[in-house]
Amino acid sequence: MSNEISPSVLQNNTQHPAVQIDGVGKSFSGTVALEPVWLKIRQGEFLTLLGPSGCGKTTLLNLIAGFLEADCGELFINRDLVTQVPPHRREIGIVFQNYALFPHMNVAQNVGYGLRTRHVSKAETAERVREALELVKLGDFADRKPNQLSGGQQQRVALARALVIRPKVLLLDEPFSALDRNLRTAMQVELKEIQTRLGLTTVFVTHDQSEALSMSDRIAVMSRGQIRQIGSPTDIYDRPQNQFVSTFVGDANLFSVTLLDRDETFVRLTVGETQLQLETYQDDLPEPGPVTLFARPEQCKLTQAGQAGSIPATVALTVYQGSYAEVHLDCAAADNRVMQRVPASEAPSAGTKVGIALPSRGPAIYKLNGEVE
Amino acid sequence: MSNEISPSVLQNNTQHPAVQIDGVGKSFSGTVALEPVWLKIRQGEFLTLLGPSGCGKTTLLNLIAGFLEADCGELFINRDLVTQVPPHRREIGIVFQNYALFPHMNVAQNVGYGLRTRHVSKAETAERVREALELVKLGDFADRKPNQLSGGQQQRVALARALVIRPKVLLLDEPFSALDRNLRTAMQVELKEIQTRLGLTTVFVTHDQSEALSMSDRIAVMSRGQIRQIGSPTDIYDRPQNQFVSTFVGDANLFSVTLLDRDETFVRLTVGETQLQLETYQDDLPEPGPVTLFARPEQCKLTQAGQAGSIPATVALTVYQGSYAEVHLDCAAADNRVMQRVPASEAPSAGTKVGIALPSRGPAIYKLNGEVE
Amino acid sequence: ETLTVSSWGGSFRDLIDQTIAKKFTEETGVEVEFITGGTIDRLNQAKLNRDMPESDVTFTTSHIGWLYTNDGLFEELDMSKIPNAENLVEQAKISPAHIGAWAYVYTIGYLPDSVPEGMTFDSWNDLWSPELEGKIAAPDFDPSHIISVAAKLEGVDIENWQDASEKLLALKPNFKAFYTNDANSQQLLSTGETPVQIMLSMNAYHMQSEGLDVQIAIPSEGAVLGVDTMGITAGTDQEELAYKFINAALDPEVQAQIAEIKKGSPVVSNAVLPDEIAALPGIFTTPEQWESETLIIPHDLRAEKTAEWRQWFSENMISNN
Amino acid sequence: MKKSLFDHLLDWSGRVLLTMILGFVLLPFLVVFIASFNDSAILSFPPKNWSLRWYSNAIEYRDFGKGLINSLKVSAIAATFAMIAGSGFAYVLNRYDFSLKSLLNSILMSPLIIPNFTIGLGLLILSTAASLPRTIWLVVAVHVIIVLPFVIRSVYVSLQNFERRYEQAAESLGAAPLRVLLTITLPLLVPGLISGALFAAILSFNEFTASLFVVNQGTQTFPVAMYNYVREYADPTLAAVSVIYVIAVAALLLVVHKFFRLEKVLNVE
Amino acid sequence: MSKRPFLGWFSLPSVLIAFAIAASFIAIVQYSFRAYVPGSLDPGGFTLDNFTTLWKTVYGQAFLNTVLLCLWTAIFTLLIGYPLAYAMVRAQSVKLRSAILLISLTPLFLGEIVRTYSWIIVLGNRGFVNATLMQMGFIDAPINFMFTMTGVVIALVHFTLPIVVVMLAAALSHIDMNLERAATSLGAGRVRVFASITLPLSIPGIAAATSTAFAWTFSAFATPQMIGGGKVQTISTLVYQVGFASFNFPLAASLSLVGLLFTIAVLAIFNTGIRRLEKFGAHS
Ligand SMILES: Nc1ncnc2c1ncn2[C@@H]1O[C@H](COP(=O)(O)OP(=O)(O)OP(=O)(O)O)[C@@H](O)[C@H]1O
Ligand SMILES: Nc1ncnc2c1ncn2[C@@H]1O[C@H](COP(=O)(O)OP(=O)(O)OP(=O)(O)O)[C@@H](O)[C@H]1O
Ligand SMILES: NCCCCNCCCN
Ligand SMILES: [Mg+2]
Ligand SMILES: [Mg+2]
Repeated sequence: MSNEISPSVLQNNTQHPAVQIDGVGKSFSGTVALEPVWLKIRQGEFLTLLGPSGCGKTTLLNLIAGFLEADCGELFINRDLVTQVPPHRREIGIVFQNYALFPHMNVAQNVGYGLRTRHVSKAETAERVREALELVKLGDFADRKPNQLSGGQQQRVALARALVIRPKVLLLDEPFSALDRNLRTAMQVELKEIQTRLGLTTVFVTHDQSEALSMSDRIAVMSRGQIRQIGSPTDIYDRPQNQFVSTFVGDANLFSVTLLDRDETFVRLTVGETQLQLETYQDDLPEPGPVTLFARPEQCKLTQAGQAGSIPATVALTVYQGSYAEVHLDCAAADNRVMQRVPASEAPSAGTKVGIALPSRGPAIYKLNGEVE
Repeated sequence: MSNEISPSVLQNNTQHPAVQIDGVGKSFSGTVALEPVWLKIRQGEFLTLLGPSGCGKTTLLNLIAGFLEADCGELFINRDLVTQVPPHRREIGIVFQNYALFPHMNVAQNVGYGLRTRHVSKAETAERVREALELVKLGDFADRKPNQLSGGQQQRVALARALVIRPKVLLLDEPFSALDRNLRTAMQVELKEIQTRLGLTTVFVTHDQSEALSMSDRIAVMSRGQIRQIGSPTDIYDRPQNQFVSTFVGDANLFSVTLLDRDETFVRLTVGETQLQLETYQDDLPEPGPVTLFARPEQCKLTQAGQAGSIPATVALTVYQGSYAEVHLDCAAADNRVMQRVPASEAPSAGTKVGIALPSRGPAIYKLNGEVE
Repeated sequence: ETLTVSSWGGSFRDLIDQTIAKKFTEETGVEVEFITGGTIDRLNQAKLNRDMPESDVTFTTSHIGWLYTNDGLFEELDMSKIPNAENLVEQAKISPAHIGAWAYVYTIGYLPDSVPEGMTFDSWNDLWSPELEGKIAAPDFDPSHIISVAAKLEGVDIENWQDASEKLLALKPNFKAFYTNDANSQQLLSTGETPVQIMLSMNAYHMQSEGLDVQIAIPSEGAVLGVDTMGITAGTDQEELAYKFINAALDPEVQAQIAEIKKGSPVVSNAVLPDEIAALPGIFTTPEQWESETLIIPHDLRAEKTAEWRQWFSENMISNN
Repeated sequence: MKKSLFDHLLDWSGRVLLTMILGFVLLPFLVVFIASFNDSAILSFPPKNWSLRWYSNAIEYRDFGKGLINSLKVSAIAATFAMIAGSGFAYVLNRYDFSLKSLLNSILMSPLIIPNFTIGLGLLILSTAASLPRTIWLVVAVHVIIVLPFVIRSVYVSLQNFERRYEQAAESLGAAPLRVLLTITLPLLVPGLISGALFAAILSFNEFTASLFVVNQGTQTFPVAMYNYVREYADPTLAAVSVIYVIAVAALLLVVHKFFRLEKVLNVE
Repeated sequence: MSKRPFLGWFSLPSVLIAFAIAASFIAIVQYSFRAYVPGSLDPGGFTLDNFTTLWKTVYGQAFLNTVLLCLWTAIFTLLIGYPLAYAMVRAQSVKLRSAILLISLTPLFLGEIVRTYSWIIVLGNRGFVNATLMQMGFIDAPINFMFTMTGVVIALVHFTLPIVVVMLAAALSHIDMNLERAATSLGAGRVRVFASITLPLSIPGIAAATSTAFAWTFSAFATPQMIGGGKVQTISTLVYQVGFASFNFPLAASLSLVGLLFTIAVLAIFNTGIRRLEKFGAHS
């Protein structure tokens, strides 16, 4: 099967987006589930919708699939306007959370379902089902019923069922949320490998930031029905454009600082008594005055107390985490406790006075309690 | 309240264990949920039962609480044989997952429930409830119903309810598993602080290894109804006594090596072509011959290919995780893929040939496919 | 203190309540209570409760009254305690233990606009007309009317009714339904379900009063006379009151009221009726009328044969349609 | 979503079908509504004259009044008994294993498949054989037997969904079993118990077939009184009764729907 | 410690009730083997006469009628109830769903008499349907519904509909919507989704609803009595008639007993049949 799909996908891998969403929005009886959204998904891209519960991820996915009718806007799949096309003619493949395998059909019947609806001949159906099951390494399970499969096997059947119809777009709604950590990791790797191999345009929904970071070509971080930032995983993690993204994705240390001024490459600011000069990637900065500075734990460093350029802090407690220890610090200049990771053996004990060194480049500066400018 | 409890607990902090479990086991209609277990829990100790789903954690907790009747063995709480004592006379405090606050009572009534059952006078009940709520910083919430509280507040009410009766032992069954990541971390810290302050003997059930490592005095790692290892978090993490513990707690890289010989401090072995000499903490080692060597990712190091003493490996894929990247390596000498963490910016691309340096001390050596000797 | 009367439910109970019981209560100050049910049901119940009778006075149909009497469920009547019985017509003196309360006929009632044009039922034979296929109803609780009619039409003695069974079976196609009680009969008629019925004259009059265009035919062979009777339940401890009740029933004014309200024929000769009521078919005010307009089945024979007729009828006429 | 002609046809035929079915459900009530205002005792459509005489007749007719009172008594008592016996048994069923448990369960549940007339006949025979008088208690006994399975089922479901941890928490706080029962289990089961009792009361109030076998003149229930009325009178009084009945039930359900959401009560969401 | 607190007290009332049920069942079995003594409530000696009597046509006909009634009622109730339940669960508008729910539920709480009486007024020769059709000139003579199987079935369908709808709706509402969506995404149109997913998955609900409909119809008395008017005799009407017109309790008991055994047999056969059917959906 893979032999057949990949080339066609590759041929399509031209200029036009696989999915184009133009101002699509949706309300349910008054409450806005999704504000109008503009988004282009590239051919063969793995795009993740990431956000907290209720932020509109499933709604957006259902709009793409056609299970919901948009209040406004237009939707294109491979240049075709599909806003008015019913779901069963959109040629999308879907894998649901909990997989939604048909419980009354065995594995082969599940996988073959989409081919039977397309009136593919019996022989060809059998052949393609076999190939698809090979692809997900379930060749021997054709006769099992879904309730005779493990979670991971069910997930692969769901994937095979979605892939066998050679969909233009693959949609996945939190497919791993029911799995335990080990299986989850294994499944992530498998899905990513198959997706890459077939060059499948994929929209993936999750609320797990680590899953999003590890699998995606691009991530759309959502909150309250809006896309708050779209970009590659490193964009999102290293250059979050607002406080929401910075704290939702990864750990964030937030310091209260006073912005003095900036030039082409540097900003100058004071943190408590300490004056600092940092390189920044931001084009727009807030007005000089009190602002919030954001830095990842791994961007900062724990230093000796009083070291030049460091911000004074006191160890509140250390938390053993096996491969490392978390050091939680009370720091006059920080809004909340500051967290740093150190090798477990080097963890200072509670009460120790230390310093925190900010990175010379990288951290972001936001308006107080607010968004990046 | 804290003033009253702490001294009594401290007085009790003598030789005899707070809980002593002598060969207690339990089966449900034929299937063994818990093999006979021997365990002593020290006065004031925070002991965690850690293990995968279905391993018998809740069963053991329920046996201590008296909600289940043991098939065999004896149970002592503060030297008293309680095997035949019903739960309501065991003087234990329990905090459940989702807290099990009585939904038809307000916060004060919930907290006061255990005092009313003890026929404590109204005035004293009111006073002790007030103190307990102060302790968990919920003095102003006495009149609220549970459904008017946030998850974190509910958790604190549940804690106050369990503490106000001055239990001999505090039992907690996955109290945080329903919380989101941020709240969970905050609650862990709070619980640990109160437990330490009151010196409460505590048995804590979780399947989250990071939670276990960060909170416990000792951890009992369980699987399939058995305790596989008991020890301090560092014992468990750094000196796992068998392959199950090593892989369940933290990440583990497992190499197939040939054990040559050992002396007082060193073992000598060959990994593929490479010959190595390592310090070991193990007293018992398997017979010389093919064995499994176990090392944590942070004990190993990624080196240039061909560096002396390093094992050759090829990068299979790198997985971006924000604060770091996971490098998955194919390595002829390893049973599975080997994983190493590196700063995200330093992640080598797939296909790169590298070396893996084993630590000079620390790794454990197991029999093939098996347990430590 | 109350007197308990066993009677049919519905409009018959109401009738007794409004006329006889009213008079009785006026005279004695004693209230009347009813227990109600179908004719046969009450007979059975009376048998079962013979040791602890539920009622003091029982109303029932003349021939079923014989069953009560023969079974010792009625007390023999001391006519001297019923002064009003002096004027009782002969046909109402059924047995030493039960006497008539009112009379009526079972005859043909029909809806003129639902039967073939011009059909008038001058003879019972008209019921056999093929044009009436699936249009007729008769009571399922008492087949004696149609059996005696068939016997008469075939010229056989009622004792040998079996000889008329061919004739009876020939009528089978014309039956649509068999009603189970008086209300049922009225419903079947008023809904046009069965536009032709062998029915109780009193019910037909009631339907007329409700505005239904129902005609009551008295065929030349005569209509089947029926007498509803009263008896005193054996073992009652209210015997004196029971006599007073029966006497009240035979009061000429009460009898006139019964005729007026429900078009039951008086059973005493001294009741005075308005002319238009006296003229109605099924109401007899003269001895000649009692003779000429009626087809009389001997009560005791009817009592004896009822069970046999019912069984034959339900097995051969009712079932399997 | 733009739909194909086929989809439109499907939608429209669905709508027509639904309307027809709802029409079928409602038809008798609409018709009975019209008929109840017909001045004549003779049925005719459309009625020629209108009046309320059947309503006043319905209200004045003694047997209805007595029947109503009997039914209210019987259903209140039967629901209470069934509630006590049923919730006790549901508890035992849910919590314990004991010998004869499944036999007991089968017997108590059997009225779900035993026809009501058989139950009525059985108790009639039994009471006659035992020379018990046909009092209202016999009617109550029949009703308890008939509604008990429904109560057991509904309480059992509540118990299955019941969070055992509330009880365990109470126990751990020192509450003895009886105290746990009174302060935790019962209060938390109250909604389930109330809806179970309500359902039992409604079922009992409407029970007809089995009652017919065991009532007498004095103990006849409302449905039996209605049945007897139809057997004894050919007028539309019962139409008036039906209209009042339908309106009362619909109003009751609407209120229940407002407060409890029927979808939830019936487990159809 | 008492390991099973309350066991005794809590089961005592139901044990007593179970005894009553068992006793009345035994009474029925016992009576059905006893002779009828006319005019006495006490039965005579042991005999098999009652069962031989049951071979008579009247009774055979009643059995046949009952079976046919149950069958037709179940079929039509399903055909009507399924779309209704479907609409109740799946209708887009909350208001419509509530309306459907209330409309289909109200009859459940109206009892047999009110509903049967209403149908008499609808179906009679001068009833609503015939009057309307005749006034509109569609028919010359009234259509016979009363005293026919058709009439009884119509009323019985109406009688069993609510409980069937509630049971079907419960089954339908528990089908995961994502299954239907998955089928849609795989290219199945609405009819196919219904036939290959929704319908097969609701078969357990259909089975439960059908057996309940069967039990209700079997038990129905007022409807066949009032609408069948003696022309459509069923086991229930016969039991009443035999029991109360001739007070022949032994015969009534044997009728009841055979009826009950019959119900159990039919439900058993039906349930095995359904289990077969459940496997069937997979191939569509
Ligand atoms: N059918 C509906 N009717 C009313 N509100 C809805 C409906 N579906 C979704 N919503 C609301 O729209 C918002 C977005 O819902 P959506 O399911 O898209 O969230 P989500 O991001 O997928 O969340 P989760 O991670 O919990 O699945 C939520 O507030 C939700 O309550
Ligand atoms: N009441 C019971 N009847 C039968 N088996 C049971 C019962 N309770 C537990 N078990 C079985 O005993 C084993 C241990 O169960 P237990 O609840 O102690 O696991 P656990 O470690 O708490 O798991 P989890 O993390 O999922 O809560 C499981 O296999 C479980 O299926
Ligand atoms: N089985 C019911 C009989 C009802 C007959 N009523 C007749 C009244 C005659 N006066
Ligand atoms: Mg979602
Ligand atoms: Mg557990």
